[in-house]
Amino acid sequence: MDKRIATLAEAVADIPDGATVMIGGFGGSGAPIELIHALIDRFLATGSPKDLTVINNNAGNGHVGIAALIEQGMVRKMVCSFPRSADPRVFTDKYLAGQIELELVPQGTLAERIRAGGAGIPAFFTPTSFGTDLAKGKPVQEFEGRSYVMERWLKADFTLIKAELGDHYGNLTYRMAARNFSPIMAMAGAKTIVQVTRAVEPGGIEPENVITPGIFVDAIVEVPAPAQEEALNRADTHYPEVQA
Amino acid sequence: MDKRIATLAEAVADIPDGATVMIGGFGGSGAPIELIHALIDRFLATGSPKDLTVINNNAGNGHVGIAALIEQGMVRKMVCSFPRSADPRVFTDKYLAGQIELELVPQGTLAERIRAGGAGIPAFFTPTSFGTDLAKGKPVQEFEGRSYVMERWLKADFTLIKAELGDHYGNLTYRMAARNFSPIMAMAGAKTIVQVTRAVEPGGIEPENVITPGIFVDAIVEVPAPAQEEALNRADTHYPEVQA
Amino acid sequence: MTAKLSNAQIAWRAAQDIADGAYVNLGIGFPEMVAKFQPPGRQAVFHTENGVLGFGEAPAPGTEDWDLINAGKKAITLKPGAAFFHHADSFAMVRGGHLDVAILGAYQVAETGDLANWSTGPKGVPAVGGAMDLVHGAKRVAVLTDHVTKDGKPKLVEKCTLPLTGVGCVTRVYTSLAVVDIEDGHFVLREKVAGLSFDDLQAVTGAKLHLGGPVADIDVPEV
Amino acid sequence: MTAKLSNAQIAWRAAQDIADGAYVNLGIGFPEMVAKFQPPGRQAVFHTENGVLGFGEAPAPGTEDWDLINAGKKAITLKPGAAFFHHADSFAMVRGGHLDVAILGAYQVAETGDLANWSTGPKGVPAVGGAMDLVHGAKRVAVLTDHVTKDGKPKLVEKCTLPLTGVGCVTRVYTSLAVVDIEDGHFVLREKVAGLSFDDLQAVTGAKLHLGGPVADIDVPEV
Repeated sequence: MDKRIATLAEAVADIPDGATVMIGGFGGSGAPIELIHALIDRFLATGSPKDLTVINNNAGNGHVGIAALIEQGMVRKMVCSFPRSADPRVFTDKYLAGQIELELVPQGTLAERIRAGGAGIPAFFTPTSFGTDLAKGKPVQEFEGRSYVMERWLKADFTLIKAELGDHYGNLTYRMAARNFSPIMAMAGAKTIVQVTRAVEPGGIEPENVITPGIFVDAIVEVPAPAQEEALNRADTHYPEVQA
Repeated sequence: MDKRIATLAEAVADIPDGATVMIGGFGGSGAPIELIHALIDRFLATGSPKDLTVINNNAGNGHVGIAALIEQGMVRKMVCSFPRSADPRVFTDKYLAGQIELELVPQGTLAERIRAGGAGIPAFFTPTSFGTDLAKGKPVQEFEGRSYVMERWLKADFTLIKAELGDHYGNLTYRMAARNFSPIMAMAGAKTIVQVTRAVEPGGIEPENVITPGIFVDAIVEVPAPAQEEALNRADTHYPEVQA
Repeated sequence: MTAKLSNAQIAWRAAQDIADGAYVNLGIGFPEMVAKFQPPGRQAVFHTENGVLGFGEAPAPGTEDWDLINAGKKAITLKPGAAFFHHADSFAMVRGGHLDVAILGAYQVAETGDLANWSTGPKGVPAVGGAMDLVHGAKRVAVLTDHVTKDGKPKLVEKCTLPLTGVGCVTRVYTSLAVVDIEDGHFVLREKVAGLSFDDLQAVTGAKLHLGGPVADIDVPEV
Repeated sequence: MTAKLSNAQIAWRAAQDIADGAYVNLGIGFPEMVAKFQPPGRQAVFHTENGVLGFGEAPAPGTEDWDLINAGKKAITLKPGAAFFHHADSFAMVRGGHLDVAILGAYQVAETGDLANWSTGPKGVPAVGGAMDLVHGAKRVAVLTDHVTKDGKPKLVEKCTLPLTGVGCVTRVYTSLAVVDIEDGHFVLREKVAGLSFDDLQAVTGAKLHLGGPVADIDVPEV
């Protein structure tokens, strides 16, 4: 019943080539930088995992985190709502060169599809995107005279997220707006791996203040003082560090 | 921006005949007894509201709360998952006499329909009830070889719930398992009225610990030391009190 | 005729199949007893539909807090590491396949895995609760039941005659006489009470019992 | 030709229509300025898609906390009574009709209320964000925009030629020259900048402007 794992390397050791991976965070807020970099370390050492499908609101910034994952050529496809950003060059270049696929999903539909995946709802109807290019080929149905688009659930083989507190059972809290997609991605991943800034004993989180109950979590690894993507990018950090 | 209302009577003054009303609580845990009794007081004084459709997991216990509402003849129809209980005589008698309608909904489907109502999802698919009497007449669709039933959202004209803390903007917390249906009912009610055990200033609830954000709440009324339905029933309380 | 297992003994037997750390929902009534019989060294996490994960024993009489109850409306206590959540999240756990085991009561179980446990017919007030969600959500759905009805009729049948709770959902049945798996539309006998012959067991079972290997005696203590 | 309103003045004008206590989502970029121009005595509650309700001004440079940002990834601060929530809850607020107003930018708005604001065509990397949800959720969807494109083409049109964000969703347009409502498939002129004639305004508008009563001069201070 103790879901703690000692090292980042062990935490990401089971993710295979071709896996679908949800990664928490909105821009840099909530991005599990250390877990992503552990995945890159494994790839550099072993050549795996590659051909990943990555689900995140964005497509990375600068040269760390998801951008670094893309830069290494580990990602076959991105599923996101907003692949444009201040410095999205890594994704943009690969996309325009036809080296990476993109499934563009409206942000609320992305969130609801992920929640549906976690909640056992294979499909639902939303007004979002009706009449637009993003609804092309999707079933449409009218309810009470209004038209809705049918959307399917999204699930992942693995979910990687960052949380603030995590107890041994995997109960989690999040820091401020770093919460964003992480609670629903925790639900939708067959295996959910969490880097927590502080591991606490069971009982260390008030039962009423638990945001993600441990049933949605498979592994936690403590990473005190995690890097903040925005800060890394303002310092023009590259991962892995470029050798001079 | 101050959603506080001084009295229970004012809080429930606008609920008209024929309204659909969601009422929080699972059994006695979370039942907004004082709001319900304020509604009964209004009915006894004015003859309104009546012909209500009430949505709750159960159909009342003993002779207080929802059971008392039914006993007064104010309820035309119950939507619930479990109208049987330790002392459901009030509902049972009226139901068997054909004096009240029942829409029976599996508990998880009830919860998801309510959440869908609050989230702008007019319909969704669930495996629940497939192949059973409760799926009769409902559309069925196959996804990846498994059959699912299409269910519709549930909304209410009014939602009545009990919360623990409530600030002036309507941000809420709940006490233990009294949370149950209340957060999703708050989302699905066109007007959500909350009895809070303690009203606090904005800032009195940690932003990370808010369970129901104020956007889902229209009115709060402070009811310190609220009655607990289970305790009332153990004391064989009747509402309104039977005159000797 | 051989002695049948008591309800507590059936619950004890079912408890032996629950792994350490499993997330478990126990149906209202007799299945609730399973929690008492967890083997030493194993700790399951119990889920209740009304929004609690990680609850423990009933509180001492007089110390109940009626905001802290289970789906059967009985007072409970919390263990360290418990969590509260709302009903939609609770059934996301159920429907989304996050529970390892649901253990329910039954009126009838069919060899196809169909379960009938919510309605004995059109009379009275119907009530379904969370059973229809549980049977489609948990990774493993097991049933605890007497092997026959009070008037001696089989509860393990070819086809349920009572209204269904779910289609093809049950994978194992713990009865007062046997442990039976459901595989590919067949009842497969795994264990039976000591001294009961296969033929005598088949005689009180409403569908063919198949053999899928050696049949053990159910090894259950007095509880 | 009469002076047109600055972006800040358009935002100022839009801010006057926001009621005290309204729940408001402001699109990334120029619409964000609306928050600065709330009339005295009124306090709206601002929502951002990434899970914050009740945020305030940007923090002083150097004091940013990058876990506390808005949908445009800019650092924000909290007001008392703020709340955090996850993305599915955030878009439940949006899609479920709980926002009073969404104020967005536009490439084109059609007289039918259609909006195009996410894609200028097939080249480059497409990005949609939360706009397609916002246009179908908020009780009132308003647009802030220059009246014409940089090269002088109308942005208020009979039919959008760019990819749509939503169909029939916009109800009011605040431009650099006018305030225009959309009613029953028509642009209805409500206000225009002082000194600009109806005909001159019509000449830079890509669809017929209707009159639904007296047309006021837009009364906007220097801001």
